[in-house]
Amino acid sequence: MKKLVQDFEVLHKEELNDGTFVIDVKASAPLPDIKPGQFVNVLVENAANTFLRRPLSIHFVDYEKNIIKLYIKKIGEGTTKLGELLLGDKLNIVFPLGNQYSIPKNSKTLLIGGGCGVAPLLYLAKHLKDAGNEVTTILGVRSAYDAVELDPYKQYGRIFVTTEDGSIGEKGYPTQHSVLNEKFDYTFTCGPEPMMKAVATYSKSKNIPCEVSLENTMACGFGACLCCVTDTKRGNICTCTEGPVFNINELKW
Amino acid sequence: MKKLVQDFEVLHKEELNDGTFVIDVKASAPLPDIKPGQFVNVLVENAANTFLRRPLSIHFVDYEKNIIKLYIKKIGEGTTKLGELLLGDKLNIVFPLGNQYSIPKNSKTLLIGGGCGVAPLLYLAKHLKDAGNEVTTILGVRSAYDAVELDPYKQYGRIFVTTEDGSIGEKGYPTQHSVLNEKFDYTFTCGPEPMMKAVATYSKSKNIPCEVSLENTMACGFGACLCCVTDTKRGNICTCTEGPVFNINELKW
Amino acid sequence: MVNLEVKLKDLILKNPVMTASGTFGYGEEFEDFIDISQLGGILVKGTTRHHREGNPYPRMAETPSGMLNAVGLQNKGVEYFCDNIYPRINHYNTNILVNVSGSVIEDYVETAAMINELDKIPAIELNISCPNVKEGGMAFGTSCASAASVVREVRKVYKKHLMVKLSPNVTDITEIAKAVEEEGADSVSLINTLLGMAIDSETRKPLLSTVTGGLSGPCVKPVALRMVWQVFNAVNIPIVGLGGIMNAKDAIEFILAGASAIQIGTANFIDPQITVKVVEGIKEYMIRHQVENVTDLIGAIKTQ
Amino acid sequence: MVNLEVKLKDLILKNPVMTASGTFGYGEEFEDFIDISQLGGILVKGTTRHHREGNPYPRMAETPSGMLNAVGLQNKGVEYFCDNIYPRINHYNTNILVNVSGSVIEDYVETAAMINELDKIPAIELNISCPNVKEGGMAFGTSCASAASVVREVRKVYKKHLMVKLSPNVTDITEIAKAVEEEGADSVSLINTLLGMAIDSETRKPLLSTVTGGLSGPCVKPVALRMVWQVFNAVNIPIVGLGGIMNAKDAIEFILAGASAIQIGTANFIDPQITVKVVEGIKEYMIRHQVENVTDLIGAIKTQ
Ligand SMILES: Cc1cc2nc3c(=O)[nH]c(=O)nc-3n(C[C@H](O)[C@H](O)[C@H](O)COP(=O)(O)OP(=O)(O)OC[C@H]3O[C@@H](n4cnc5c(N)ncnc54)[C@H](O)[C@@H]3O)c2cc1C
Ligand SMILES: Cc1cc2nc3c(=O)[nH]c(=O)nc-3n(C[C@H](O)[C@H](O)[C@H](O)COP(=O)(O)OP(=O)(O)OC[C@H]3O[C@@H](n4cnc5c(N)ncnc54)[C@H](O)[C@@H]3O)c2cc1C
Ligand SMILES: Cc1cc2nc3c(=O)[nH]c(=O)nc-3n(C[C@H](O)[C@H](O)[C@H](O)COP(=O)(O)O)c2cc1C
Ligand SMILES: Cc1cc2nc3c(=O)[nH]c(=O)nc-3n(C[C@H](O)[C@H](O)[C@H](O)COP(=O)(O)O)c2cc1C
Ligand code: FES
Ligand code: FES
Repeated sequence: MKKLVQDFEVLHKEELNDGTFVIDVKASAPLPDIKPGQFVNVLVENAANTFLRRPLSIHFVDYEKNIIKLYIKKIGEGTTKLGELLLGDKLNIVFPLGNQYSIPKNSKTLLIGGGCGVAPLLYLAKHLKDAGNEVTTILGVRSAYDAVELDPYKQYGRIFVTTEDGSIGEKGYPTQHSVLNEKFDYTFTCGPEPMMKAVATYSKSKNIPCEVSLENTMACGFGACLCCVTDTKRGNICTCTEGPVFNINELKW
Repeated sequence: MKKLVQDFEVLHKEELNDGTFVIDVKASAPLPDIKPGQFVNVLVENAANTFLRRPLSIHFVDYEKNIIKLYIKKIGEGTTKLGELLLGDKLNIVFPLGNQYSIPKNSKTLLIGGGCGVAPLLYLAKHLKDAGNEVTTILGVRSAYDAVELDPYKQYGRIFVTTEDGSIGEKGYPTQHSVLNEKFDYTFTCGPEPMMKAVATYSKSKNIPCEVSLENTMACGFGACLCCVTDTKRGNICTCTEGPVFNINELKW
Repeated sequence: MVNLEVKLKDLILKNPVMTASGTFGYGEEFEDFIDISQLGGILVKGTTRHHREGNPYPRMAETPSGMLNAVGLQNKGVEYFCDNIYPRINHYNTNILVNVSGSVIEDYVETAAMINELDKIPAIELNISCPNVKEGGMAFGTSCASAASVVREVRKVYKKHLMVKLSPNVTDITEIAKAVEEEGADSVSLINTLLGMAIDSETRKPLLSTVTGGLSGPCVKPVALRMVWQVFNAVNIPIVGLGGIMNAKDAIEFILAGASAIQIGTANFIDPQITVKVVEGIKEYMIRHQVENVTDLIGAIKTQ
Repeated sequence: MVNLEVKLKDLILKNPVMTASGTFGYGEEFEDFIDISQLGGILVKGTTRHHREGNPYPRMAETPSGMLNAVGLQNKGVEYFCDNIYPRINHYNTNILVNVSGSVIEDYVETAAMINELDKIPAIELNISCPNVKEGGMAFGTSCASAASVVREVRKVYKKHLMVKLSPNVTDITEIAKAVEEEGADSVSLINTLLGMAIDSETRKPLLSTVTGGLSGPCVKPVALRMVWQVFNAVNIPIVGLGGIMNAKDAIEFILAGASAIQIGTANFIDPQITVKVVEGIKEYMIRHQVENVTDLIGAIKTQ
């Protein structure tokens, strides 16, 4: 998979609650094959204090329209400036980066996301369904107000929500959802580390494979700087090339 | 004259030719007394490589509308970003800075400007006329295409143009204009140094007072850094506080 | 209520925020913008034994997240300061410190002795680190022996708080810090500017008349912070930290690294009200983090 | 046609643009983005006698116009390089230089000796300036005696072009440069990273696992440029300049200050195609300024 650096055009932007937004960016050339779990590294222009690119998961890919969707939470200057992009603005992107979630066949798969960790799960859900899997997704948010759009997930399987205040869905964390009582063959997760660790514990207790997507501080995103290491059983390895998706067996969790 | 630091609002922007534009910024509080020849120091936000403020002459002041007009030529990142400001954007400004042109009474005054050196002359023309002087202004531009709006000057006196290619007005530099054959009591100039030096030479030959407005690199704009010195007959003195307007007799020209 | 008071030995600051010499004029330049009595202290311009014209123009170049200057200690000399400037500013209800610079030891000593007589000046900052003067200046700050000797001689005539400003242009700043502590410095301030250079590729000329000059602003912050932390682990006298502080967050970082007080320099040019904003910001941080005394933050970085 | 060829003594570069060690992997990471044969040379990752795991995460912090890193020379050791990596990359039609690092002199010597046997490696860059290793590393580059001794020993076993990479964390870089020239270095490259530090004021923790790390990026450019100019005026061997080069204009500035060639580091992370863009930009500059040979620009700054 050849990595590219390209200018994309901002085609659509949708503000969600809680400072998150979804942005559609259009490539000028046909998109290469992009795998679920991969990410892009975007250049934030016009930002006095954002020197390095910002890594963002690929939320969805529309090959027909040549569009990549990004799901972004504003947390600092870089993501805030991205939120200020106007339709028609250009965005320089290095992509596709990283490895991918594995895609089993004809299995019962469980996807658990929290915060902006929901980003890669939509595209993953599509690939899982395409490979004949049954897809169950649980997204954890703080309250109804923060709820993300659930419709897109519905076409690939079942979707559940947990809220910390119980305002919609089940009250609690996604790892406490009652659907976890069912039997699954695989779990896939992305979100805050404590949540992912809870998913890992759950999966270990059920003895099913679990893949997590790690976030850490990256300077390049394509294996050149060695800044993004994760301490694995094989030693320090790069999250940007050998991750961001790891089977929990590889990690020292 | 108390110096202030304030947020202004961009109220109007007009693109002229040759990469110059005039921008109207509105103060939130009534403007203090501003003298012709004074300048502002503006903060350029969202610019990765513009660390310091940018000094700009005060082009005009409308006390009724609480507006300062700036006349800006895009030459680097800072001025280009200013050109990208949208109506309603805020602009943080330190003002009013510097000394001022002297205002004689009931005299024949000649104003010569070139490039973005025309900026302070409009407001000067108004003050000169208000004090009963006869005002003659010559603006030098490269060609008709670059010509600035002349109408505003007309209300304060005579206005002439020179173009380097002769496409409008007289062909040549403003210091070669035929109106210089008339007799004047005072000259005031702002623009490229070679032009100001030519005006100085002309004024000396006619034995009339001449005031020039100097540009140089400034870090603060209000006398704190001592970076902006001009080598005068009195030694190194700050252009931002004891200038930008100097009588040529003070300079080592 | 949070308590912002800090002590540099005998010198009491109502809060840890001071201004950096050469960036705050004599305070007067900022009277329109802020109430100077709200600051912990101000450092006035580098003062020398005799009048200095400074370096020729151009003296300044903008650089990525910073600037170079080559002012070269332009000032009217210590006598002019004592006779003309001091009477004008000694009413400020804050600590006024004079930054004393020189090119030979006698200059430092004579200047310090004269300032010692000024009632309302509780301290001097000995600038052994200015990169912008031909002889002396930085040279004193770049070897232990010469740093020690200038401090030793000044200490003999200067009876109040003696702060020594260190140069970052050295292999091991802790050695210099220890040397000046040994000679009786009451505190150290760091960092002065890093020696840098800028070139205009179009004209092929240096952007400063002196070719090289002093680098300041946020670009130097990581180096400054490292040096404060190193010196904090090496000496027992209080440290005043500076270099690239642009906001309260930066100021807190210096305090956590070991600074008892901080100075704000270049940021004054960009926001002439920044000093009082930083005082406010430190207060807010303390309230948010439930820190009662700002002194609890000094050196409180958790490195384990 | 403009001529971009430069010679570092016997080492011929088709143009002055090289990559900085530790920022360009083994070149392979950039094959998708650029044609590596268009570069004057590439510096591969810091290579040591034995496998190194490097420092624990976190190893990186963004700073104003720059970044800190604390990678700590993670690499699989020189034997792995010779056996596994070298065969994979030795087809590149450019100069491949190996950055040799170590903590004791014997490591440097043994590593250099092994690389000496590799046909397609015309030169090594001796890294006596890495701030990210506990023992050795930078220490060698911060005193004339130790810099000289490591160069002397390596010179005995290494027969090709020996470039020595200098540390900026010194009082006088010209002395170190002269010391390594004296011992037979064929060229010097500068600067390595400045030692810096960053703190998260919210957690009160350092942002790097090692507390301090190496600062790079445009923030260091004024310091790097100054050092290149100082060293240019002090030694007779060619200089490779680096530190904060983000575009062709920056590269030209280093060449004007005295660099025969330049290296691009951190900028590769932000634009993986930057190196070939800089080659193009230098060409355009030469055409615009009617400079026939890029060598005419070396040290061509007009300081009078
Ligand atoms: C592989 C990968 C995929 C990602 N996918 C997404 C995504 O799809 N959507 C999304 O919104 N975000 C995603 N992130 C996180 C995103 O990159 C950061 O939020 C962004 O870089 C923050 O930039 P900023 O300038 O807004 O904030 P900054 O000003 O850089 O940071 C603000 C605060 O957040 C902390 N912080 C910043 N980045 C990280 C990080 N990576 N890990 C932990 N703390 C951090 C900083 O220390 C600081 O305290 C991803 C990160 C990685 C590594
Ligand atoms: C008192 C004063 C009043 C001014 N009034 C006006 C005005 O009314 N309208 C206007 O358009 N401009 C005016 N200027 C000039 C204006 O400040 C500069 O054009 C601006 O700072 C350039 O910023 P930039 O970021 O666009 O360019 P930069 O990227 O900073 O510079 C681009 C190029 O221009 C050169 N340059 C920048 N500033 C100066 C300068 N001051 N003198 C000489 N060369 C310079 C740089 O060296 C560089 O080569 C004034 C300057 C001063 C000191
Ligand atoms: C324009 C200018 C003039 C300076 N003059 C002096 C001086 O006279 N004496 C001195 O000790 N330091 C002087 N400095 C250094 C500052 O006091 C301070 O050490 C340095 O700028 C780093 O802090 P900053 O990054 O907050 O500016 C000067 C700095 C600047 C930018
Ligand atoms: C992530 C990273 C890793 C580095 N690793 C090495 C190294 O292994 N050996 C070395 O000599 N320099 C290393 N350096 C220093 C660079 O080669 C270069 O000297 C420095 O970054 C300054 O150049 P720049 O500002 O263009 O990045 C590293 C720098 C970075 C940012
Ligand atoms: S971010 Fe550079 S190697 Fe992973
Ligand atoms: S610009 Fe700072 S004193 Fe004039």
